[in-house]
Amino acid sequence: MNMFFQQILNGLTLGSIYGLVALGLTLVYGILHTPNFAHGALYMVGAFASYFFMVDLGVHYWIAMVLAGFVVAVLAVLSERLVFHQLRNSPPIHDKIAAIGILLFLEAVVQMIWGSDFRRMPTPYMGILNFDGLIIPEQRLLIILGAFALMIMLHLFLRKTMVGSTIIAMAQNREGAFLVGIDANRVAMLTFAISGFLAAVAATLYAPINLVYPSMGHLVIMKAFVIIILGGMGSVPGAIAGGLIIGFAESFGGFYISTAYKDIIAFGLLVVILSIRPTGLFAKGAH
Amino acid sequence: ADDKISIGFTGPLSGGAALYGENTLSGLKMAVEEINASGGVKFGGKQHTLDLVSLDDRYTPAQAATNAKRLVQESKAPVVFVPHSGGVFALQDFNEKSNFLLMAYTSVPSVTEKGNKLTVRIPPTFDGYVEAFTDYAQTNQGKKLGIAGATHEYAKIWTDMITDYWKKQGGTIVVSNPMDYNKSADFYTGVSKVIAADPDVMFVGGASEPTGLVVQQARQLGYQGGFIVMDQAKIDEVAEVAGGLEMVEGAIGVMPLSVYDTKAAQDFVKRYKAKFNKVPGSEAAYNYLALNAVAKAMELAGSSDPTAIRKHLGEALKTMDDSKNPYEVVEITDDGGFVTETLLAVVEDGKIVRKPVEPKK
Amino acid sequence: MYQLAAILTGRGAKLAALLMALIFPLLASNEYQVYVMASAFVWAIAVYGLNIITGYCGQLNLAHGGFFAIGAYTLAILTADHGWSFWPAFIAAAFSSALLGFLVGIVSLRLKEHYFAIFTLCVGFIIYLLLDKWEELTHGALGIRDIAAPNGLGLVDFSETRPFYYLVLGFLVFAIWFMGRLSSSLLGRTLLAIRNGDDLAESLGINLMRNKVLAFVLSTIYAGVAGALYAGMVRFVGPEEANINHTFDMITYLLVGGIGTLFGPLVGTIGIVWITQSLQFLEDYRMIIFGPLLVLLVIFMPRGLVGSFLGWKYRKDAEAAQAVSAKQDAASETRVSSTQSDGVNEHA
Amino acid sequence: MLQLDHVEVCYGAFKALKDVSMTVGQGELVVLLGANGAGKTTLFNAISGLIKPSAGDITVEGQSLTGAKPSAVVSAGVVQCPEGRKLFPQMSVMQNLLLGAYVHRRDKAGIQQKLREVLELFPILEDKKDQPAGSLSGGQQQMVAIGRALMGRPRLLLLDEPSLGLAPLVVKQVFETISRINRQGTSVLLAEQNAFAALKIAHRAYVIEGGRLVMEGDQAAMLGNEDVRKAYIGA
Amino acid sequence: MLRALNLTKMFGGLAAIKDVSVTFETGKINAIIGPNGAGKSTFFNLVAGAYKPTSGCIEIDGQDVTHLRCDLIARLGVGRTFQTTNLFDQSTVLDNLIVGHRLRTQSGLWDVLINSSRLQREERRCREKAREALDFVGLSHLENRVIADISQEERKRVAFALALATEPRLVLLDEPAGGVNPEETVGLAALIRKMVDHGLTVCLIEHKMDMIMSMADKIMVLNHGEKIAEGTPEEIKANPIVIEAYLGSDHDAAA
Ligand SMILES: Nc1ncnc2c1ncn2[C@@H]1O[C@H](COP(=O)(O)OP(=O)(O)OP(=O)(O)O)[C@@H](O)[C@H]1O
Ligand SMILES: Nc1ncnc2c1ncn2[C@@H]1O[C@H](COP(=O)(O)OP(=O)(O)OP(=O)(O)O)[C@@H](O)[C@H]1O
Ligand SMILES: [Mg+2]
Ligand SMILES: [Mg+2]
Repeated sequence: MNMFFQQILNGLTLGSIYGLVALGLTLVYGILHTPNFAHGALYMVGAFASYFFMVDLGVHYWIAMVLAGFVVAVLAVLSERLVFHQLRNSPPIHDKIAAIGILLFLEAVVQMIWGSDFRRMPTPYMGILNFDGLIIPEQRLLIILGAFALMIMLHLFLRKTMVGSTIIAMAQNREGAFLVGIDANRVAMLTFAISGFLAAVAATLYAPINLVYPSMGHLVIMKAFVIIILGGMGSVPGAIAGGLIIGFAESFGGFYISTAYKDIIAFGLLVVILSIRPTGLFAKGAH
Repeated sequence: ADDKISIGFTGPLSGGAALYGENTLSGLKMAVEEINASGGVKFGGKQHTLDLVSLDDRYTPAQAATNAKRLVQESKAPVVFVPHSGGVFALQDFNEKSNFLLMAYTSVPSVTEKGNKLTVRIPPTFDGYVEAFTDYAQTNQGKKLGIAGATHEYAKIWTDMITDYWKKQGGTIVVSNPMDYNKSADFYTGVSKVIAADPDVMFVGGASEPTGLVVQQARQLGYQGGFIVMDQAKIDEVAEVAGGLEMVEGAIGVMPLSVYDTKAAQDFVKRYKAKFNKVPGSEAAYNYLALNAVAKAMELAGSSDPTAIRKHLGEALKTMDDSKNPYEVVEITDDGGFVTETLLAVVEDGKIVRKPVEPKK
Repeated sequence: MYQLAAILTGRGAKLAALLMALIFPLLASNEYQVYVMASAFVWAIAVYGLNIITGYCGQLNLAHGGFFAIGAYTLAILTADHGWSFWPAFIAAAFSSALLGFLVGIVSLRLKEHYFAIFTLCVGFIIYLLLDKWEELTHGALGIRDIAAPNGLGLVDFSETRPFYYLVLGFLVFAIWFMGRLSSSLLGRTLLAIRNGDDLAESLGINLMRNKVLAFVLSTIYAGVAGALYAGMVRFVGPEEANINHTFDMITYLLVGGIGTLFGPLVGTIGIVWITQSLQFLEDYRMIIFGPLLVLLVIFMPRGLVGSFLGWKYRKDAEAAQAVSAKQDAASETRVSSTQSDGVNEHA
Repeated sequence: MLQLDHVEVCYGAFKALKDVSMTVGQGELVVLLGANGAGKTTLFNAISGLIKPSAGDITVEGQSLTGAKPSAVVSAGVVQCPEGRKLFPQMSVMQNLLLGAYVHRRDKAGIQQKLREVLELFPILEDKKDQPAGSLSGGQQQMVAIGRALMGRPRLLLLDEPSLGLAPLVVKQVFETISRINRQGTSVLLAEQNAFAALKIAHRAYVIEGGRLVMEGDQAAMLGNEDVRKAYIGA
Repeated sequence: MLRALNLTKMFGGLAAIKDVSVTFETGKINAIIGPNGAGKSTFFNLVAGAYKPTSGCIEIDGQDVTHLRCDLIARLGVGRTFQTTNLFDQSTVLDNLIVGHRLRTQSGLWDVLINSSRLQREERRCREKAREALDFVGLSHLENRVIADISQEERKRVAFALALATEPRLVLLDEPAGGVNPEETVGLAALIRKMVDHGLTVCLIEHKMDMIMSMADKIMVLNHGEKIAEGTPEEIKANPIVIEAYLGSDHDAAA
């Protein structure tokens, strides 16, 4: 019985992390119009950055998180300026390849600096809450609360503020955005910064219950792709819902069906859903 | 110049398995530097320095094969070290024809079972551990085993062997739920599934760090029993990740090099730490001793011919300097496997304790 | 320079290239170089397949490496576990990847653009997971060894590197020849029309699904054949063959060479394979160089080596034409030169 | 208001605009006539800052805007309603209109006021205000585009073929609207193929051919000109 | 030739076409006019099979085509152009056109492999057909120009030629004169006339009233998805409902 709630908790944890990563991806998709394959590397760099701040500089967890967020945001903006901005008129496949180039580069740099060891990130929240047999480590609770708070804030930002809707406008028509006086470059940079920041925060939230290593972004980013497809590319609520769907599919599938096949369950789910609904679960009618 | 002998290495130096590849390589590097510092390999009246040539194969067999051809043909390496079974299998396809000694760092038994004359298996096969761990756990902890090991090739063979032997000794497997230790985002689901079956002993193990996470999460979820830790993970490292030795109370595993009481091992650990600033794992130690044995065998054979090296390896292991042999390997089987004494360690009262192993027939 | 370009695109150049390929093993200083070249050829065959579906038909297929692995595994399982000899298993390998390609194609090709790309990304990953987990069939992470080498019918021994090189060369030449045929045929034009736009193509009475599936299946056959040759060359396969990195590699080869061109896949593959080999000495630093290199290439030479070359030649052609008819309106001439040629022009 | 001096624009090696000098006076409605590909859109995009001129100067009310960013141009009161509309297809009609007022985003009351005016002008948009702009028909989208431009409270409005694909009734309305906007004090530069209707509301006109201004004149002169009639009005 | 019966198309809650029944006769110019958003393009999409009707049926020469796929309808002889023309920008005019006749050919993969005589024959025929169509629209001299280099009006003509290369019996033209100046519009009108003289049935959407009124044999007027009038140009011009909904009281705006 408690095992059931345990899986719900677990699904929520995974779903929140996936959702955060997918959110950044979905936002940048709006600007680039292509999935940013380098996003997983930003996530990974985020984890290493907070590790560096916490372990090497002895900074507090929350401050490390924010600092890492800024570092990765800057990195994301750089990648936009130096690479994606240059490629804005190329066919989409070129962006993808360039993103792969960035990914290879970042991984290699991190490996050169920190080596490829598994690292363990500390957290001040080591406690474990026990609600009548339902076990909730504090860090996991923090992940869920933190992720949802961020998601709601982002949603409000995009819907309710003018700056937010410029991001959406840019996504839909670049020149149109120029012509109403939106500084498109600034919006693009802002979007990349947000996406990088989210990736770093997700990584910092998650790293203490996992390990930090150069290839840690691979599977997470694959899942994030699945999520933005499920949720409809460019859709913020879709990314959150998609994150939870995959999180729950994994925890329940892993528990009640097979842990070894849990990844197949996630990816298989996508294949099945797309076979039935070719534009994802939450796609809007218009095109 | 003919007084230089190339030693080849192909292994993962980038990508997900890079850490493993680098650990392996570090043992070889250390051996080469020490040998060269002491005047190189002496035979035929000359001093030959060793030149370690390492190539990245990203863990792929095909790239390993390409690398090996390059090492043998361009660098004229008589010996090639490979730390993964896929690469070993790919190389066994042509190593006899191309005439190089394949130093395989993998305990997959089939590496030496096919009668390849130029293959040496560096680590011992692990059947000794399987038996010793099982016997100890069944006597001291209970008969219900829950499997929560990793899924890579090595772990898979381990899982199969322990499953068989555990049942043969009268135990039951209450749940078998292997997990991908290298890629998994989270072990909570898998671990809770194993705990739900209420085992007395849990079989865990992949690389030390993820193993530590698995152990930690099992304890968080209220698991009280013991662990059988597959030999790839080192109990000391596992404990560090899991949050202290008390978390791994009751864990059964191989003796970590760091608590080895022999002088050779202690010395090795000290030298390694000084050089690489971290504690060596068995990958480093085994490859270190293997390369030293190869160097010794060259001296004994008076040549760097692969067949000759292979022929003198047994003698080399017996006669080589103890300080170069942290694991006290003293024998090589006819089909090319190193033999070591099985050592067993258990965590008792927050300490790693060595336990005697009754030799079996 | 321009004359040189004319020579390079002429029929003579192709014969010369073939001749070079034929005598390469004699020039190579050792077997390793021949081996690398042979493996480059194997990859090139797979990249040609990718060129059909992605370059000509415009659908970015990220499961290509998966189909490659299917070909390799089919051959491996049939020869190593079921005792088939190489050639029947080879045909079965092409067939099984085609069959799977067909099944995946009829589902995935209903999706558009990025949806298709990510769908196939997932298909590729599922293939990887299945190869890794379905132990009864694939031996899981252990992989399959003792795969048969191509059967030389007692005449040649294809487990030797040089004969194998010629065998692969034969397949490669056929693959390119067929590709050239295809792209200049009505069928090729049909695929290009689809790449240009679904709606228009459909209004011209082109059956989208049928043609896309055909292109997809064709591409998977290329992948399957390449995979089978690979298995026959390395004689060991493991689940990592289906790693997404292989697909990325192939896309890189295609892009570097020139997407949608006839010789791009060949130039790109051979070029990068050799560059990767020669960057080996950099070890971990390799990707630090290679990553930015890739980015620079995509930014500054977006149409790849062959594509850029053809574009340049096309401009020169136009200038030459201009010299002949000097009376033309200046504006329209420079216009011609500013337009971009495409793979299509190569065969037009 | 607007002044162009010897402006030149290149696409690669191709000169799309050659030595263009023109003015639009305060409160004037100027029509730019030209066949397809003559360079009308290019000229507009150069003014709006979407492309950089390779030579020449563009000034608005004495302030140089040569090579300025599009956002700076809009802030200076020069707003374009582009050819091809360039709407935000998945955003609602309302959001599209509101974003038109991006540079005035702090002035909430002004925005509401302007919004009422626009909806009055195109009542059908009121019904469709929550629909995604992309699902509207071609003509309706054109209305959104004009509306969005008006939301930017232009002092100089650039209209690139606003009648393209519109029903006659609507075309008439659009031209009336343009004329009204102009009478209320906004200067307008209008590119049109529908020369007759455009000239009827214009003060002056330029004719552009092959990237060069070839003719200039006031309304009467243009309407009376035989070449203009033949080429742009038909019969 | 073309008959629609109680045709309805819903987009969500919106009826883009509502219960429209109409018959277009062979060899005539049939025009569809109506305010923006009336459902004209939607009607074309239904006829061409790009959309499936919510209810009602469509017949071509007595054959029910309501549920046929787009490409099969094209094969039955329905050619079309789009409101916005998209052609293959980077290849030549002729190359763009060759594929137009593809639907009348059979050769497949196998023919490519063995380079069959059928394939060669068919390729020749496609090329001839493309030249023929190009000649028909009067652009033979542009054969080898790249599409990106030709003018808007020439593109419209190439789009016509592409539709013609499919050997249609019925052509659907969606605003063929949109964005084309008056002089060129006259040329396009003549071309449309020429198509009809060659036995084609033309169905035309246009906002340029003088063109419609001088050319059409029959006009259907749509408003809010409904057919509000149908008849000859004279009847339509005089129809008060049409004037109210579409033309405006004095429609001199278009001269
Ligand atoms: N991005 C571009 N690259 C190259 N040439 C271009 C580009 N945009 C426009 N041109 C060319 O510049 C010339 C002027 O084009 P422009 O779009 O300004 O004409 P226009 O008068 O607006 O025509 P229309 O009436 O069709 O809108 C044309 O010959 C066109 O082909
Ligand atoms: N795919 C679609 N999804 C939702 N609504 C649509 C879709 N296509 C068209 N509509 C709606 O159907 C109605 C009819 O559109 P249609 O494009 O047929 O108009 P039209 O008569 O061609 O107009 P125009 O002359 O402006 O091109 C419009 O209100 C439009 O918003
Ligand atoms: Mg224009
Ligand atoms: Mg329409």
